[in-house]
Parts: sequence; structure tokens; C-alpha cells
Amino acid sequence: MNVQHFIKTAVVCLAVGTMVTLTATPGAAAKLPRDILVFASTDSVTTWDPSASYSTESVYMPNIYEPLIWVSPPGSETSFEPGLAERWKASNDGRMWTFYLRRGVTFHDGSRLTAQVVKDSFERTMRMGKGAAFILDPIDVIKVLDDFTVQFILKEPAPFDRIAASANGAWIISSRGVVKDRDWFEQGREAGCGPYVLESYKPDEEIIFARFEDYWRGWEGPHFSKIVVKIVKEAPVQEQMIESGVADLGNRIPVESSKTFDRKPCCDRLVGPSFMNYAVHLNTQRFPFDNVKIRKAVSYAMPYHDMIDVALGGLGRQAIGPVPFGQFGHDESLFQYAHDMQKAKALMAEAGYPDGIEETVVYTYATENAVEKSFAPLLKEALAEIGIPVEIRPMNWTAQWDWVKGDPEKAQHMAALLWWPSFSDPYETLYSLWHAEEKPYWNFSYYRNPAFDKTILAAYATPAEDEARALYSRAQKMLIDAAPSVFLFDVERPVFKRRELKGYVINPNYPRVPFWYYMYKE
Amino acid sequence: MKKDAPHHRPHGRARELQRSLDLIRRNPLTLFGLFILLMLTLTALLAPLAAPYPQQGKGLSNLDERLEPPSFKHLMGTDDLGRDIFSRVIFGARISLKAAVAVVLIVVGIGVPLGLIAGYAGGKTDDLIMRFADMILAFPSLLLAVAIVASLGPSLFNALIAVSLPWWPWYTRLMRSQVISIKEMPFVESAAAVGASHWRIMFRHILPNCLSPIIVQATVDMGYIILAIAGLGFLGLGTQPPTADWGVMVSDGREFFLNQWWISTFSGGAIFITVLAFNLVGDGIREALDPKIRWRFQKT
Amino acid sequence: MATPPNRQPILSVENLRTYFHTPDGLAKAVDGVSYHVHPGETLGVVGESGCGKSVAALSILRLIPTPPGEIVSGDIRFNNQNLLNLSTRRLRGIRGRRISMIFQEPMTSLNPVFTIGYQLSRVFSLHNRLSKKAARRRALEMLAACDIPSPERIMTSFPHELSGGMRQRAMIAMALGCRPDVLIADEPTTALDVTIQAQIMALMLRLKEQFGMAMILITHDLGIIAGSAQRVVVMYAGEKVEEAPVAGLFHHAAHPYTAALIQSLPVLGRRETFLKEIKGMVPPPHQDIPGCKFADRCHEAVDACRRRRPQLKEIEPGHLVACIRRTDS
Amino acid sequence: MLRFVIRRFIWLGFVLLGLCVITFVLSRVVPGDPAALYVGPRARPEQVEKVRAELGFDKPLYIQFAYYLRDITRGDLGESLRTHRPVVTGILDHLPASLELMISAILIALAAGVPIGVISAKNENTALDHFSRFFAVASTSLPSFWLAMIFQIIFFRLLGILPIGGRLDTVVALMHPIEKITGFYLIDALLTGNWTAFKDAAWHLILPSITLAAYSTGLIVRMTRSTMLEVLREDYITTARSVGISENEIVFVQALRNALAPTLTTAGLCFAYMLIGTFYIEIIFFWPGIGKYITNAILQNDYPIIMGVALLMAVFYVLVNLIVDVLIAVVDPRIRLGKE
Repeated sequence: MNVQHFIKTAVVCLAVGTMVTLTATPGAAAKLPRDILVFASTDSVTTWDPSASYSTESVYMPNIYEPLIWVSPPGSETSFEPGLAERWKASNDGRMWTFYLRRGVTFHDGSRLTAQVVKDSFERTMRMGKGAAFILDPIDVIKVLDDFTVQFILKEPAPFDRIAASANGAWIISSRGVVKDRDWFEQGREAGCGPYVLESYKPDEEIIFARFEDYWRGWEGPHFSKIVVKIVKEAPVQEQMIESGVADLGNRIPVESSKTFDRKPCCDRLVGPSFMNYAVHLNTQRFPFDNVKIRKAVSYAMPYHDMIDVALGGLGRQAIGPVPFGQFGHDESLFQYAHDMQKAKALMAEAGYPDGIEETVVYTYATENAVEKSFAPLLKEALAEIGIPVEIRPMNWTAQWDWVKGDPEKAQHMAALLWWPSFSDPYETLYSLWHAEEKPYWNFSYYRNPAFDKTILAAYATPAEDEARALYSRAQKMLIDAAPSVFLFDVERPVFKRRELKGYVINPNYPRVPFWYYMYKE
Repeated sequence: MKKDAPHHRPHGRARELQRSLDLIRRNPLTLFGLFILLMLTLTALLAPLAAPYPQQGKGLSNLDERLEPPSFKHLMGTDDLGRDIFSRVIFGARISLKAAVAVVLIVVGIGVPLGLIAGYAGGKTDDLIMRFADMILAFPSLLLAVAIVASLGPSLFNALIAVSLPWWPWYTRLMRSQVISIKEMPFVESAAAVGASHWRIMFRHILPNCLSPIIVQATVDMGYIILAIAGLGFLGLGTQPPTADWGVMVSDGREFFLNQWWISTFSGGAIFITVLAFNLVGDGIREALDPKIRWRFQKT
Repeated sequence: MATPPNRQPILSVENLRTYFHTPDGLAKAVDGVSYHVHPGETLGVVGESGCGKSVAALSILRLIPTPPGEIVSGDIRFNNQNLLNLSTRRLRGIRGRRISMIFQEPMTSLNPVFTIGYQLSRVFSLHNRLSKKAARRRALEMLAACDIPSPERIMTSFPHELSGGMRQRAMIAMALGCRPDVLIADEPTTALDVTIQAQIMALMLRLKEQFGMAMILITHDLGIIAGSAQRVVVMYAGEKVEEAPVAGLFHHAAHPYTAALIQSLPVLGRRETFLKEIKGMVPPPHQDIPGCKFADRCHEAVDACRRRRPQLKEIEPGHLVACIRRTDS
Repeated sequence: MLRFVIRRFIWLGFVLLGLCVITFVLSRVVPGDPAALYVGPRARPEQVEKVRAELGFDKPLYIQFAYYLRDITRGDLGESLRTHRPVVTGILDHLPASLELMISAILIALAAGVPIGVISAKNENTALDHFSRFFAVASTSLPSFWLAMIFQIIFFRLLGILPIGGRLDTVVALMHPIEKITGFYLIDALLTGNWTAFKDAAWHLILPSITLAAYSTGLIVRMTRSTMLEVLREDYITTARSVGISENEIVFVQALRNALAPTLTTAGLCFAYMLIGTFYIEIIFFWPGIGKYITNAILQNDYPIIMGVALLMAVFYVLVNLIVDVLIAVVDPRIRLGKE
């Protein structure tokens, strides 16, 4: 009978299932081969097009592609290191930059590096106008002087070495790839000349890279032959993967475990600056933050260290001005607001509100951002203490931004913002966030100060690094005095790895990028 | 085959009710559910008194005692802001119960009048309303809810709207079938004969006689609604911090759950117990009123 | 026609009490009923709906749903074994093979999701260890024996595809396929059209003769009894109130209830139920009545009837009655 | 039968049109600019305007809707705002994983739910019955996201006997990769004789599919129990007893067959809804299926994916319902399709 059959089949299925379960002994999984690196990463790929890339995939891009030059990690002797260009020079007025290319560089598709390829790559990015293409705005003309010399003529002076070394928008694409459209890349293809070749790609799941045998630096010494990227967004899972040896490297584990990760015999943690920082921008066009005293009171009221502790597990430094620690333009000597409730309350009293204000202020943050979410309650409590009632309103990032972009008189009173520079010069940050805007776009605090605008422009156009640095410090001082924004903290990014994994290089100019070429297992 | 067994005897309405109450009283599972519901409602009402740390229940942080495991001081441990989980679970009960009641009110408020009109008017109006209701029912409801919150933006209010919108057609259906069975009854016809207006007949004569199945259905649905709202909260689409919400707490605890297991475990346990209680009671009521009634399908 | 008194009954029910536990209290559906049937004999059991005649019949094969029902006491003797003490396994060997039943509702008595052929041959293969093929052949034979036209087609039909009469024939085929010793027919024709009723009745009687079975015919219709039974048992409110040979019963019914039943018989084509013609209602089964349960409806009732439970007494050979007006006078 | 199927397909058409309207409207009231999302962070206002024109967001709504419908009829569900990959490809990539999970879950639910329901009905009002009813109610009351985490804590963290999630162990995936034929790991591993991977895939399936099955199991128990209770009171059950059929055969064959139609309906509905049930489970067990695909999209406001998956789910839901109806007509000869 059918039903009997059904029952019999079900029983058999169950029995077989149980047997399979019993025989499939888990536990001691086979060890990973030494020449394979498994990287548990939170970062998905939003595009494979090197001209459009400006998001989380930039973690992988520097392993596939190379720029003309690299920015050195903080503390290096030189500011820059050669990449595909062996040397370069700028004219005195900072408007003409000449790069002398390395010879004998082969791309993954077998084509060769020439000056024309460099010109085409930059022009492709400029033409598409996607992603970080705006950093190339200063370029006027690109000239091919000979097969291995390329010259950039700029519309106005700019630190083009920093632009050419950017982690976004400055990759050199092979002659075969450069003519392809974006769809071609989105199939999971690349056209780089970096140490690793994209071998297979399952979106949001797995990416496999194999080493490129003809890489120009060669493969002497210990290197990995294959890199397996597992996209794992869940912090506890990454922790387990590294602990159990299923992954060699990870970039996000639970904040609490992160603190003690070093103490485990199998694993350790590397911490470095990241150039990412969090700020809360105050609406200077609206009560109560049109009053500089109240703005300063807010800066004094923030429990910076508690916030860093809760949101980042202690991995951060209270910000000194808007330019993060380690970046060009950062100045340790600038004034830093300390968490001081007495001072904050005194400032409130000075402003005429010793008992606080009646009105509730609205504070928005991006729901997508776990860090902003976790420090929001602390902010609310601190402000309540000095008499500013806060309503926390989490919003989708785009919705929050849309609100900022509307009428300042009706916009939120406070907004959290995570920022990172597109390239290593502070101009972009300072210009975007505090430059006077006709129509609000990135200037979340609606700050207006012609002197500030003039100072940063002068700094940008100054080729001499020391002079530029001094100008940037002066501009930052203006911001700190006017306090249109609360500079909360600079993020330190941890990397979690097995102890036997060596050679990890942290370079915050390429935020969170693991340079696989230098890594190996002991 | 009609058995001679002496089962069939006429009962009065009061008798029937008595019988139902007896059945409920005799079912240990239902009693268990009722007991839990009573406790829950009490703690929700008296949350500021019941919670050991009412300020933390409302969201105040306590950074000196972060992520402490359960102890006598903190029965269910503390979360990453050092807040007492037990207090937050108690305050979460308020949100959950309030939200469930609100959704039921919205759903009944939309579904019942539409069903009343559809059943009473019949014809084209009926067709129009019921086709529309059928169409809504053909969509996967959770997905619709998620899409709605995703568009309106995450907040408890939007989550309530989103859960309600795909839900009301069940009540329209139920109401319509009730109305159709009642509308031919003599007392309705006599009301029409003395010239009562349609509105009067619908709301004064028909509606009060259709309410009991609606009330039963609403009780049964409470559990599902709590589950649905908790689910949206878990996805980050419901209540926003620092308000205590069970779904959000489970989601927050996920960051720590393999080591600091208590955050998710207790808040999720609270959801489970509450939904279980509502379902046990609903189950009992249904069984008592009509053992043949089919379990309506509602997936969260 | 009369049964030789020395013969052993093939099936006897003795002092059977079957009670139901209902929310309203204990319902004594059958309260101390005894009857028996001899080989080859037809025993009629009559009474209004709710008098316990079906419950008694179901009790014979222990088909009472337990709970809420319970056979409290009594003996059911079949071939010198007490069916109430039999293991379920041995009881199953008797059900459908030695004692068969036919039910009132042919519409619902056959499993709707299996073919007639499957249901019949399943029973036959169960009891006779027949191969599938042989069981089907037997099913075909039985269907044909029950006057079913084109039995092959019926074999593959589902119950809902057949008319009521056909279904009842199939039921009979299933019940008689193993040549049982006793057939219990519980209102076998009540649900059928009048014309079909006669056919089915005739078929049953013919097969009974052919197979030499005993039959217990349970019905509320005295008319059917008159034409087919040898002895009659009259039940009222869970008790046997009268037992007599069929001729004796119709000629001088002793119990006022029996008399009322006979009087309410339709006269030549005028068909109506007798319930209307006996005033009053059967007392609720969970109500304890000290006296005669029929007293409230009886026009001959006296005070004594309400005080004392009447005992069954033999007023002439083979004729028993429980009425103090008849036995004590 | 054919007429019935055709009519259902016409109805499906209406439902889909309605769904298109709803998802379209929802996607246009999204706060936040889809064009800005498409260009990516830090884009200049000019860039955003350019993309807005490229994507046709500057056109009137009804024209946008017409384009949308036209694309759908061509089998084009648009492309993800975030990854710029076609939604259809995304769905096809993620569907097999979800289906594998759902099929094993529904099999578990049936294998556990039907016997429990039957036994419960057979022993009505006994302690066993109370227990299994409690089990049924409890398993429909469990928040799946919580159950999943509890399972992970117990079976992974405490006992260490089951993997925390994923479809395949990293090492196994590297050393014994499964060749993609159908996308169902178990089937593909069997077809290629890859035993190591088969065992590992089965191993990974256990927790997610049990979690996904919990709700359906409860429903199936309840449904089976209540229909079995009704069926066991039917006359033909008494008939079957009266002819000497054994109690087990009566319950598990004769009665169950009658109770199967409503049980199958329930199972079918469960199956249809499971595609949504995978939402939470796939997030927590990081199972790379449709649920994970759409929840990522929801969190990132990637509305072409949301719309596409919503359409897929509605189609799936209505189709499964249709299949269930046809299947029931096969199981239960009393039901004839088309006669309504």
C-alpha cells in the first residue's frame, strides 16, 4: 500500500540519515595545507571593475592590481614607495607630474605594461565617473612621452603623488581589460598585474585567488600559492574559525573576545591605525547648536573612553581634530576636549541654560553601522546629564543623508558619521565636511567659514609637505574652536590570525588590506 | 450510522458556554498558558516595580558591570552596556504586549468593517473586497511586512503597520462568513422591516452577534503577532535602541552568544514563553469552542 | 418455524451492561440486556432510536469506543467462549469471519479512499490467508452473489461512485465473504429507498438461507421483523421489555410499549414514523428512574409502576415481558 | 483538471501583477535615493544625477512601471544596486541551497509530525497525547532565530559535535570540492561519488533543517492529530474493526490515508512558506541561500533584489499551492478538481 510504502521509506530515510550522521565523524578536520591561506573576511565584493571600485572590495583589489606608487606605512623613512613606476617627479608649481615606468611588467592576461596602458587606465576611470573617479578631477591632460614615461598635467596644483597612490580609482588596467565595459568585469573577471589572480568567485560566499607566476617581484622565499576568502560577516563565527584553525586570518571577532584574543596559545591579534574616524555633527543652523558654548559643552560631555570601550572594545583613540592619527596632516599638538562634566555644565550655564533646555534634540545614525548603534545610548545619557534631552533616531544611511541634504532649518540636530579619506591627503576630508556649500551635501554641520575654506585650499596647492602640514593644522584649529562637530575617535582596526601566520603588513593608507604577497605560514 | 449512544441533547447557550469553560478549566495546558499570561501581564504593568533595575530596563547603561554572567545580583546577567538583562526582559514584555494589542486592534479595525460590508452588501462590493483580500493573502506575509518596513524605515510603529497590513484579510474572511450566516436571521429581517438604515442594521444588529469568533481568533493570533514583531526586531526593522525589545536583544546578543550566551538565550526565551502561552490558551479556547476548527496557517 | 428448545444458542448475550461516561453523567445505554440466537435463526431486535439496541449489538464484537463507552458487566457467549474475555488478537479472528456486521449508513460505512475491490479482498485475504489474486476472485464472486451488475467495474470503483443500494450490497458481500456463523444487521435498510429496501432485505434473507447463518436483525421497523424474524426482542431505554416468537408478539403483545409500536405500524402504503404516536419522550439515559422507565408515557401506568422496577417474567412458553400490569395481576 | 490549472494560472497572473504594483510602489517610497546607492558612497551630486537619468529614475512613475513590467516579461529582474549583478543570476545562484534546506526540512517535518500526530490521536487525552500536543504547540511557538542560536550553543559550542553553519567545511571544500551539476550539494556529491563531501554536506544540513522543520512539524502534528481524531470517529473505521482488521492497520493505513489530504495541504503550505522561514535560519547558519540573499539586500536597501525575490516567492507560493491541490486530488478520490 502507498501509505505503508511511505512510512517504510520514511523509516529507511531516517535510518540512513542517522547512519550517515554517525559515520561522518567531525571534529579534527584535516589540517590546511601550508601553502593555502584561508581568510575569513566580512567584506563582500560590490564590483570587480577597478575603475568603479570604491567599497569593501578594496580589501582585495590591491592584491590583484597595482598602482603607479604606494604610500608607505606610518613611520617609514620615505613617504612613498615605487610601484609600477620606478621613480617620479613633480614640477615646482605642482602641476606637472612625470612617472617613469618599470620595464618587463606582465599583466595576468599576458599583455605588457606601457605608458599607453597607464594613460588608458586613468582615462577609463575618469570617463566612467564612477566610484572614486572624482579624485582624478585635477587631471587636465595625460601625455605619453615614450613607451615607459607618462606625464600628468593638472588643472591646478594638487598632491598628485597621493592621488596616484590611492586605494581607489588609481589602479592600472591591462590593455585588454581597459576596453571592456563594467559588465565584463562583473562576471568575476579582472585585468591586473598584481601578485594574485582571481580564480573563482561566489558572491557573498567565497573568493579564490591563485598566485600569478609571472609577477614582477618574483616568488622567491615563502609565499602562498592560493588564497581562499570566506565571506563571513558574523563575528562569533570568525572567532571560531580562527580558533579551530579552519581560517588563518580574520578581520572581525566579537568585541569582548577581541580583548583577550592575544592570550590564546593558537592565535594573536595585530592592531594598527585605520584612518577611519567617527564624528557627531551638530546642526549649526538650528537651536540649540547654533550656540558655540552649547556645542563645546557637548564636546566636553562625551564619555570618549567609555564609547571606545563599548563600541570598539577599546580599539580606538580619542580623536584630536578631524584628521586621524597616522594620516598626513594629523597634529598631536592640537587641543583635545576631555570628558569633563563640570566644564560641560559650566558651559551650559554660561550659555544661559544652567538647568538644560526644554526642547528634545534629534540624533540620527545609520542603522547599518553597529558601532554607531552601540555608542548611541551613551551619548544620550551624557547629554541628558547636562540637560539636553535626546531622541535617538536610527535611519538607513541614505535616508539619514537625504535628511541632511534637505533644509538645514528642518534637518536633524545631530548626526553621526563615519568618515575615511579616499586618498591620503586631508584636503578631501576637510573640504567635503566643512567647506561652505550652496546646497548641503557632505557638510553635515552646515559650517561656514571663508577663512577655513581659504586655508585648506592653500594647503592643498602647496607642494612642500611641511608648509602644507602647518596650514592644515591651522584649519583644524579653527574647527576645534568653533566645535561644529564632536570628533569622537579614530578607529584602530584589529586583525586576528593564527600565530603561525607571519608577514602581515598594516598600512592604514590601504585600510584593512591584507597584503598576501608578504605573508607565509611558519 | 447514527449511534443510539445518548449523546445528542439540546443545550442552551449558557450551558454551552459553561461546558466550554469547563473544558478550558480541565485542560492543564490551557491553565498553564493562562497562568503565564497572567504573570506576564502583571510584570508588564508593574515593570518599574518588578524590575530590580528599572532605569537599566529603560536603557540606562552601567559600564562597570558589562557582560556579567547570571548571578544573584543579576539573575540573567548583563549586556554589553552593563544593563541587567532581567530588568530589560521585564520592560520588553511591555513593548511586546503593547505591540501585539496594537496590531490586533489595527487588524480588527480594518478587517472587520470590510468583512461586514462585504458580507452585508454582497454582489460586486463583496467580490471586489474579497478578491483584494485573496490577493493580499496570496503574498507571503512576512515578506510583505519586511518589504514595507524596509521602505518606510525601521521603527516600532512602522513594524506594527507592516505586520498588520498583510494580516487583516483573515478577519475580513472570518467576518464575512459570519455576516452571511447571520444576515438571513429573523431578527435582522425584522429590523429591516421596521425601516432601520443599513448602517444601523450592520453595526447595531449584525456586528454584536459576530464578535465572539473574532475575539477567539484575536487571542489565537496574539502569539503569532508577537513572533512576527520579534522577528522584525531581530532583523533590525522594529523597535530601536535603547528601548528594550526582545527581538532586538536576541539580535544584539548574537555578537556575543557563543561566549556570553545569556543575552540572547534569556530574551529569546521570553519570546518563546510568551508565544507559547498565547498559543496554549488559543489552542484550548479553540478546542473548547469547536474541536473541528482548522488551524489557520500563519508563518513567521 | 419454531425453534427446537433443546438446541444450544450459537450466540448469547447475558445481562449486558454498557455504560457511557458523558459530561452530563453516567449514561446507562444498555442496562442488563440478555438475548440469544440459535444457528440458522433470525432474531429481531426492535426499539426506538436511543433504546440501546445498536449499542448492545456493537458490544457483541466489542466495537464500543472506549472511552467514553465501557462494557461494565455481562457475558457474550459465542461457541462456548466469552467474547468479553478474549484477547484482541483472537477477537479479531472472530470479527468478520465468524460474526459479521452490517451497518445502517452505507454512505459512510465504506472507506472512501479505497476501492471496493481493495476493501473486500483485504478482508478475505486477512481471514483466509488467500493470495491477492484469490482474494480478488473471492471478492468478485461475492459481488456477483450479491446481485451486483458488472462486478469487475465495481471492484475498481470508489464508494462515492456507487448508489446507496450498491454500496449496501457491497457491504453485505464484504460481511458474508468469509461465511460467518452469525450476521448482525444493524438497521441495514433504514437509509435506503423503499424499493431498494425490499431488494436488500430479500437478498439478505436469501444469503442467510444459502449459508445457513444465524442473524440478529436490529431495526425500529416492526414491519421488517414481521417478514423475516422468528423471535423478537423489544428494547426500551436500555432494557429488554419483551421477548416473544414473532407470531405471539404480533397476536398478543404483552407490554404496552410493544402494543403501541404495533399500533403505529403503517397501514397499507401509508408510511409515517410511530414516534409521534407515542406521546412523551424517552427519559434521558443518565437519569436514575426507580420504577418502570416507560411509566410516564404509558396510559396503563399505576403508582406501583413508578415505584418498583418490573422484572422479566415468562407469561407463556418463550414469551417474556417486564410489566407489572401483566405479570403481577 | 486542465481547466482548473488554467484558471489558477490566470489567478497567478493577477496576483503577480498586484505584487508588481505593491513592490514597485514600495520601492519608490523608499527614503533614500536609489541612484545614490547605485553610484556608491562619496559620489558627487553630478554623478548621481547622471546615474538617475541612466536608470530612468527621472521619468514619470507610470513610465518607470511600464519599463519594469516589460523587463519582467523578458525575464529581466533588473540588477542589484550594490553589486550590479543581474538579480536573476543572483536568484539562480542562491536558490539550490535554499531548496536543499527546505526539502530536507519538510521531509523531517513529515517524518516526525505524521507519526506523532497519529499516535497522539490514537491515544486521545492520555498523558502521551498531552505531551505531544504540548510539543506541537511549543514547536510552533519557537522563534526560529532563537532556536538556531540555542542549537549552535549546545551542539557546536558545548558538545562540539555539529558544525556551526555553512554548507561545507572549508577544508573539505578545498580538498574535495563538489562539482556543480544541480547545485544541490547532496545530489551532486552522490553523482560524482564524492563521499567525503557528501558526509560533510549532510552533517552541515542537520541543524539548519531541524530548525527550519520545527514550525512545520508542530503544524503537521496538530493537523494530523485533529483530522485523525475526526477520521477515527468515522463509521468506516468501525466497519474496518468489525471485519477484524488490526488496530495498527486501521490507524496507519485506513485512517491515515483519509487524513492525508489535509496533512498534505498543511505540508504544502509549510513548504511554500519555508522559503521565507529560511530568512532567519540562513542568516544564523550563514547558509548561502535565497534568505541570506534577500536579508542582505534588505539591510542595504537593494530594492531590485527585494522586488525580484518577492516576485519569486509569490510565484513559488502560488505554484506550490497548485501542486498541492493536484496532489490531493490524487490522494483523495473524493476530491475532483474544477468542480467548485
